[in-house]
This record gives sequence, C-alpha cells and structure tokens, in this order.
Amino acid sequence: MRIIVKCFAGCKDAVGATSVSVELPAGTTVGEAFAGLIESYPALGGYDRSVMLAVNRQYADRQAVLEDGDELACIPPVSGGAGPQ
Amino acid sequence: MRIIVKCFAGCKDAVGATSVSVELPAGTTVGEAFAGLIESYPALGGYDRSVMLAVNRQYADRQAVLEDGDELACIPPVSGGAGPQ
Amino acid sequence: MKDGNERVYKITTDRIEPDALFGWSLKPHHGAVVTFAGTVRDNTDGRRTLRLEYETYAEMAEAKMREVGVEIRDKWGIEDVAMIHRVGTLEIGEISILISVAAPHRKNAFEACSYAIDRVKQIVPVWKKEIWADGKREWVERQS
Amino acid sequence: MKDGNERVYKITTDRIEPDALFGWSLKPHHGAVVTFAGTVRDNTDGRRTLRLEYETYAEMAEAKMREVGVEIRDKWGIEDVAMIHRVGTLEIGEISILISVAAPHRKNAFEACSYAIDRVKQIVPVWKKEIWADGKREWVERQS
Repeated sequence: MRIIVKCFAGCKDAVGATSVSVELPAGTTVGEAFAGLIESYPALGGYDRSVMLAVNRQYADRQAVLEDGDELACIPPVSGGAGPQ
Repeated sequence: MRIIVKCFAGCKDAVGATSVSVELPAGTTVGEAFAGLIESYPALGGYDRSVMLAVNRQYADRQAVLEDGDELACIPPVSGGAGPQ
Repeated sequence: MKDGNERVYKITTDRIEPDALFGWSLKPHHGAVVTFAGTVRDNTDGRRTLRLEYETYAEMAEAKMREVGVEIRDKWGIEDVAMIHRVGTLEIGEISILISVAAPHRKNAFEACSYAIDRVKQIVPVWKKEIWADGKREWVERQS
Repeated sequence: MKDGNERVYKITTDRIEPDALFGWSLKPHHGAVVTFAGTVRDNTDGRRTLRLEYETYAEMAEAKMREVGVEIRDKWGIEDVAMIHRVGTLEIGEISILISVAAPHRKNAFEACSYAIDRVKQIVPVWKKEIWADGKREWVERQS
C-alpha cells in the first residue's frame, strides 16, 4: 500500500520535503512507518520521542494500523499561540 | 463648621439633591454626620447599614473626625462594570 | 503601541470601542494581552432590560481605578493596565467597561485582568439604573 | 453582533486586528467578553528576536481549534468562542493568535478563555521559527 507522509517544522527540515510518498506492506502500524522513515532520514531520529503522529488529521497511537491512501503527519511539539506560559 | 455632602444613586433620590451643604459642630464624626442626615432625610435610613462614606474622595471610617470644608460622599453599594459575577 | 509608561484610567460618556485600549497596554516585550469587556445584557435573571443608565462620582472613580492598577503592580509586577468605564445611557450590547492587561506571560495577565474587574466592582463608585422593559426604573444596589 | 450561531476557527496569513472577533462572539444575553491576544515579543529569555515565522498544518489546525471549542461547550456550557491564528512572517508586536469568549457571566468567560489558549498550545499544529537578532533561525519545539 502507499501512504502520504506530511512533515512540518523540524521534521520537514530533517526529511528535506513537506511531503513524501512511501510504499509499505499491508498491516504496517503508525509506529513501524515512523521507524522506517528514521531509517530513510536519520535526522528524524531526534524526534522519535517527541513527535506526535496523526493519521488523516487525527492524532493516532503508534499501534494504529495504516491503510492504503492514509495521510500520516509527523508533528513535532507544537509552539503556536504566544510565548511559553 | 460647614461640609459638603455629595449623594449618589439611591442616596441622591432619598435626599432629593446631588449635593447639600450642612453646618456641624467641630469634632463631628463621619458616622454622626450621616446620622444627622438620616434625621433630615428619613428615606436615607434604608442605607444606614449598606452605605459607604468617603471623605475628600477616600473611603473613611465612621469614627473619622470631619473638618471644615470636607466633602463627605454617601456611596450606596456600587454596581459598575457588567452584571453580577 | 506606546513606549512610555502612559496608563489610562478613564470615565467617559463616549461609546467604547472593543480595541480602544489595546495600543495603550501593549509593549514590545509583551507576549499576552488579556482584555475584559463588560457589556449591557438584555436581561437580569430573566427580566427584560431595555437599557441601563450609569452614574458616577467621577473624581473619585478615576482615582479608585488607578488604585486598582497600583494593587496589580504590587501583586504581579504588571505595569501595563488600562481601564475605561462608560457612564450615561447605554443600549443592549454596548460596552460599559473595558479593561486591558498586557504582560510578558499570559497566566499573570489573565489573573490580573480578572482581579481588576472584581476590584472595580467593589471599590469604584459607579452605579447603574435598570430601565426595565416593563417601564420600571431601579438602581442596582448590591455587592457582587 | 451576530444572532446566529456562527463560530470562527480560522488560520490566516492576514494581519489580525485586536477587535476582529468581538462582534462574532457577542450576543444580547451576554455580559462579558474576555479576549486573549498573543503577540510577538522582542525577546525570549532575554535573547533578542527580530521576527517570527509561523507554519501550520492548516487542515488539521482548524479542526483542532474547533475541538477546543467543543471542549469549552462541554465544560462550561459556553457556545460563543472564536479563535484565529496567524501564520507566515510576523513582526514584533503583531498578534499571532486571538481568542474571544463571550458569556452571560465573567467568571466562566475568564476560565474558558485561559483554557482555550492552554489547549491551543497543546494540540493545534502550529510551529514558530525564531529569527534571532544575531541572524540564527530556529524552530521552537517544546511543550509549554
């Protein structure tokens, strides 16, 4: 199956693109897909603990199983709004 | 001595004027002055417990002693801002 | 945006616009501006209100608003507080009081703004008269 | 003032004016409008900032802002929440986020508005890059 990976902020810089398309075996989980991305883009490794992952614009567990055509988003810690506190 | 009494909101309605001038013996306290006002304007009696009194634009104790030329203000419970809470 | 330490504590009969104080409070080192607008409701406890009439002891009211600003500076170290209270006849939906607090961080700004309106309602001599839809007119005289 | 139940949850690249949401949230039965504006500070922990660049996952960000609005309705029964987040390049003093909460009473409005900005900073996918005065550029990636 084929999924779209969207990358933002530091994840985007690590991947060098805002969006990549990847081919994965059926039954791949969100966590497995991100581990595969780290293999392809080692600079993503720094985000392994802090990244949140979203599938089709909903935050998802790493155990969630991906389906063909899904949009997986790599979301570094968000920093919108104003400054801290 | 002579003082000016300023009346607001319901106190103004009770006295029938925004301002009255009263002659008092030297040494009269704020509380005594207000008691005298109730004698002259019985409708003020309803405010005896709730009114705040200010001398020269500062909230004052009823024990405070008035001086010639003071401005005594009768301040019913305030209700500025928006609605309750 | 102002660079000086101007502060606004004002009683007015003019209509208050919702952004009237924004520029007075905001400075370059701030990250948060919290604004409270009190507006005239169309009812009180379900009884219909036509409009409100506000009266004040103006000379004392501005001094008391300033005092609230001093309390906020002492409690939170926040310098940039502005408040304006309208008096006279106000229609439904119009702003009776506007308070703006600007600070580097938001938590203090929220606390200080909430404190400001609580204190205004305790110590600033302003009264309102309800003009009820049934034609009655009544001073609102209760602590709240 | 709007009579319908329009709500605003918007990402924009346009400049945000401080009164942009006031009319959207205020209704005749309200007595309180609390507004939070997040603004670009000229420093972070003392280090000089030149400007900020905000990036977003727009399709998800608007949905997450809407979700914060639903949480507020469930917690406080407050329907009238509006929020707008700017992205792109922002200068010092400009508004990055504006949140407005209108309610019959002020205590809930303060709590809900403070909650709204806390939640936005947790779940809405927007990131900022500091353009430091020393020329460095850095994504700000920390929970706060």
